Amino acid sequence: MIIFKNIIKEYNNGVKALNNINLHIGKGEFVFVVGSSGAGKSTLIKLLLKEVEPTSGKLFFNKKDITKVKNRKVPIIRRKIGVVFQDFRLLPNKTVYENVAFAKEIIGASAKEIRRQVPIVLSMVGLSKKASSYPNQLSGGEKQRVSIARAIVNNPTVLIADEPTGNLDPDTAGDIMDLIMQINRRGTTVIMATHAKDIVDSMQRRVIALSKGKVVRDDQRGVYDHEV
Amino acid sequence: MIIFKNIIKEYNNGVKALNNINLHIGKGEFVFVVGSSGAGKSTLIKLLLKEVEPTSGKLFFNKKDITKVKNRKVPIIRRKIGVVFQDFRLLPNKTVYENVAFAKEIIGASAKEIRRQVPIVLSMVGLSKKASSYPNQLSGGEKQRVSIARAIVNNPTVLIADEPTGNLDPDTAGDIMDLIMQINRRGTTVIMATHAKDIVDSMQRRVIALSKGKVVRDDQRGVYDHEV
Amino acid sequence: MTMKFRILKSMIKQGFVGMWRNRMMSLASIGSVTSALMILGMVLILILNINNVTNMTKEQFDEIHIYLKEDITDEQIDTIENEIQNYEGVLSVVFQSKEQALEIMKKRWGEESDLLNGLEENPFPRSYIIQLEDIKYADNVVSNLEGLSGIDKIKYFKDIVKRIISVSNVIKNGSLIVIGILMLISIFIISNTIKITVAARKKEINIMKYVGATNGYIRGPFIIEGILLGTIGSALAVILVDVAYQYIYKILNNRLYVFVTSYMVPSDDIFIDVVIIFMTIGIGIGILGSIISLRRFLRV
Amino acid sequence: MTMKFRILKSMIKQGFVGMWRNRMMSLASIGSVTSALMILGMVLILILNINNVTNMTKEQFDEIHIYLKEDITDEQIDTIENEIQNYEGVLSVVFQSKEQALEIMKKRWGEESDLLNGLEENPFPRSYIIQLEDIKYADNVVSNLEGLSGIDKIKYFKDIVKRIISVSNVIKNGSLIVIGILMLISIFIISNTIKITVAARKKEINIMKYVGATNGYIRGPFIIEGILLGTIGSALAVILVDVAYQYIYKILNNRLYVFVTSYMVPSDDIFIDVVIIFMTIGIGIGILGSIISLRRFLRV
Ligand SMILES: Nc1ncnc2c1ncn2[C@@H]1O[C@H](COP(=O)(O)OP(=O)(O)OP(=O)(O)O)[C@@H](O)[C@H]1O
Ligand SMILES: Nc1ncnc2c1ncn2[C@@H]1O[C@H](COP(=O)(O)OP(=O)(O)OP(=O)(O)O)[C@@H](O)[C@H]1O
Ligand SMILES: [Mg+2]
Ligand SMILES: [Mg+2]
Repeated sequence: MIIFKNIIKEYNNGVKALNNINLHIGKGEFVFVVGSSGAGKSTLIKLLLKEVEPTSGKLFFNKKDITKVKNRKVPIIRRKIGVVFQDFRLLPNKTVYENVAFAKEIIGASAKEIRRQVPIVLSMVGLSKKASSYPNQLSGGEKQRVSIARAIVNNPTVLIADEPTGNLDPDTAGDIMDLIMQINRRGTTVIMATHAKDIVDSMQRRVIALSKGKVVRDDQRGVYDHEV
Repeated sequence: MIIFKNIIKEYNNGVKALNNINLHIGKGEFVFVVGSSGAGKSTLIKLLLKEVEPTSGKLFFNKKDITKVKNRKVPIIRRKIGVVFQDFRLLPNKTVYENVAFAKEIIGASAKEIRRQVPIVLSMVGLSKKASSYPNQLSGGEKQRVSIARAIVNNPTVLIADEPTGNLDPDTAGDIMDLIMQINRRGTTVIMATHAKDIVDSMQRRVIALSKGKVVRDDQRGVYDHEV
Repeated sequence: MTMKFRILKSMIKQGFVGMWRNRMMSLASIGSVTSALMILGMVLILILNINNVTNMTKEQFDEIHIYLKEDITDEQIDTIENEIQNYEGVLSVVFQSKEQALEIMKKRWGEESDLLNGLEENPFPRSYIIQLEDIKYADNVVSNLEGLSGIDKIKYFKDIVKRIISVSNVIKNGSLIVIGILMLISIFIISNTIKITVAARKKEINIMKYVGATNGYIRGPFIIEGILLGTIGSALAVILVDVAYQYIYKILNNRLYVFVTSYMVPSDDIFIDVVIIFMTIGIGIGILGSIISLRRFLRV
Repeated sequence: MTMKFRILKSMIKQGFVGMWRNRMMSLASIGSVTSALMILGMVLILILNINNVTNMTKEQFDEIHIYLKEDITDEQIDTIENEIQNYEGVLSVVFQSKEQALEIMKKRWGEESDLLNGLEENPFPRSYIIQLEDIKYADNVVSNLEGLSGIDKIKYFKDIVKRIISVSNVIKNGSLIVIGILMLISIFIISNTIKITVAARKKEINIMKYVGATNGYIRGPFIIEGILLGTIGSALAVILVDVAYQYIYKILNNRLYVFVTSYMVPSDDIFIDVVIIFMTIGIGIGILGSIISLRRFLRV
């Protein structure tokens, strides 16, 4: 479903964030992306979202080379992907409810659908009480959970989560992981960049380890420990 | 050195983030503040910084009730405290170097001092190579480390860290914890809000557990596990 | 409810909400729109009035006086009159007899008119006073008159006429240029304000794009905000300018500067024009400004 | 190097750097400052010129003509002359004999002057022409003259003078009001721009406060930015306005509208005033605007 082919990403300032990445991620897979700070995890994810363009190489999404997709078509790709951003990216002038509803509005969901589904996902991430708060009235973990709610509200075919538990206590993190697992079981491909050693170790899923922009490990039932 | 006395904080929207907090933190102590998402950890820290005002109660810093300090004097308090913010708070229009240098400039350090010390702290957090990058050119973990560098560059009497390892891989997190320990050994009081169970458990320091705005546990040699 | 309509509805709502939630910036933008248009309005009115004054002045000089020869017959006089009446731009032709001319002269001299009583005989010739539709026909009519026989002298305010035509051309061209420049400046100020307002919300726009919103979807609420800001700003400007003008008009009238106000264009004549110009600029720039300013932020 | 000086130095550096790093907003701000001041400049020049025209027109009517009685003696004439010369506001007193008067009349009548040859004797009285320093002295001088014996009639452009005084008062007051309003609007536009620019950097300001910067320290670079934006903006406006004015002046002169340019104030006379006014507004508002706009964001 997602294929990285000789992907190289060098930023304008000369930083080579990704160096010849080759990956194949199948439909319905659950993939952890691990690696030290600055290894290139977020860059990998940003490529899928077309937030950054690869310097060279090809990137297939549903058999289509998305490096060649026209600007106008980019939103169509993004709507198929639910993303939990490392820096949350909530709209500051919208409430929690509106932030989640916004993701549904842009795909043209009816007011009825929105009114039904948004409260459901908010309760799934434990934020029913915060529906009418603005992002600057939330704690770090709450913001992160709004970002998760927004990512899953449209039942995306791919769920990308960049450090979705970085600001959560182990209990809440566990709940969120259960939620993501559940979504994965329904057939959604999940790509999750994380530093949570215990989560990765306990889940026994595919682990892709990056180091200095290169894939250094790709285990089907891996653990976090990257000093192999 | 820091005393919370019957501190209550209710936000404008009616959320009671802190409910009658009583704490005494001595000079040179190392304190973990733990608790689930939304428990009030960041609010506790924001009170010390005078980012928010308590609804009632008294808060002493160096024997002085800082709830009564005049606006004009607030910067003086803030300069004594080094803070690692949960949301980093880097100046977007300044490079990594300038962000750290800024903290020294405002206390009127000489150009010579700045040129000597900033590179030292940048290398301590492993960011020497990123000195001339802007915040939007950094990975999540790198931003977090810039925030740490800025917090320690002035050798503050108190170091407050809100989730300083949330975006860091275990190795880098370990390095940062060593750094904080070292600073603590030099006499700096450290207050650290965190979800990193393994770090808290391994360090065996004082642990203050918050739940729904109340102190539910305060152990001198505690562990993370808050379901006691 | 079709999807398109649903999206439109949500855009309009978002536009209003956006304006309200960024109300400080909205106020500042409205203020700038109003200010820029007020200046434009003031100058517009000033120029319209100057134009009016020159037009009214011109009217006072749009006559040609021809003196007939002493030995001319009554038939010849009739022929001349008929001939003149056919010239382009001639409004009326009035005959003045020798006696009428003397009377007029006596009146004009006023207290010194007794000097005229010392004259042996009436020295003033018969004449025609030709009233023109517009001063611009003067030269043509005069050259035609020169071809007629029986005419002794042609008198008209040649110099003054030429000067007035020149001045009014200068004023006309000058005002067009000034208004043009002012419109450009107004547009510039307004679109600058929008540019800054949009730039301030760059992050918001980026986030929307990353979540999968199309350019059109993001633009929508901003355009609606632009329309709202433009409408409010220009409506305020219209009202302020109109109130101020009427106020000045009234004050001058009350202080008996009627000779000033008689030269002023009444506010009702101006009002509709000003409304149209202002609304076009205000709303047009609101829309265009939003679209253009958004462009660079939508490329993500 | 003392600490104060060091901080000042770093502020100035930051001001420049800040302007450069926010260059899009800086450009927009400079544009707004320039635009607002250009409008002010255009109107200022327009008003100065209108004023000039009325002043020059007034000069053409600031004389009083007194006609002496026929039976007056030469001594009496001298007394009158000396008397008049002492009145306040009298610039010169010129005697006109009977013959001179006749000559002037003949000239004035031009082609019809042969009518005057028919006169039995010279009917024109001796007279004095009094030149005034300013039209405003007219009423006083006239009422003094009325107390003198030997004077037959006093003639001056009473109506015209009154009108001109009224019109020029209206223009004077009007221009003060218009310029006042325009200054307010310019100030409003400029400070709006600064307000929006500052609001866009609210987060930055907050962060600085949280890191322990004093209000003064944060304000510094913004004020310097304000000064820079104001200086550049107003300098541009001065240059543009001056170039445009000289250009218009030249064009009119070339097209032989000399009678227009002869009424225009030369650009050099205006230049210094415009520079002072613009720089004051531009820089003053740059500073004040920054300080005021920052206030609400510094309260954290
Ligand atoms: N916009 C950018 N311009 C220049 N360099 C960048 C940019 N974004 C990221 N980088 C650099 O690319 C490298 C990889 O960044 P990336 O964000 O992918 O790391 P990461 O693996 O997500 O790290 P973390 O765990 O800290 O989030 C880093 O060295 C970073 O400094
Ligand atoms: N500015 C605010 N206005 C209103 N409510 C707020 C505001 N800031 C925080 N809150 C609420 O106060 C409670 C405590 O927030 P706080 O940020 O202290 O939590 P926290 O313990 O730091 O959580 P986390 O681990 O998720 O960062 C939360 O319920 C939050 O929604
Ligand atoms: Mg990352
Ligand atoms: Mg927190």
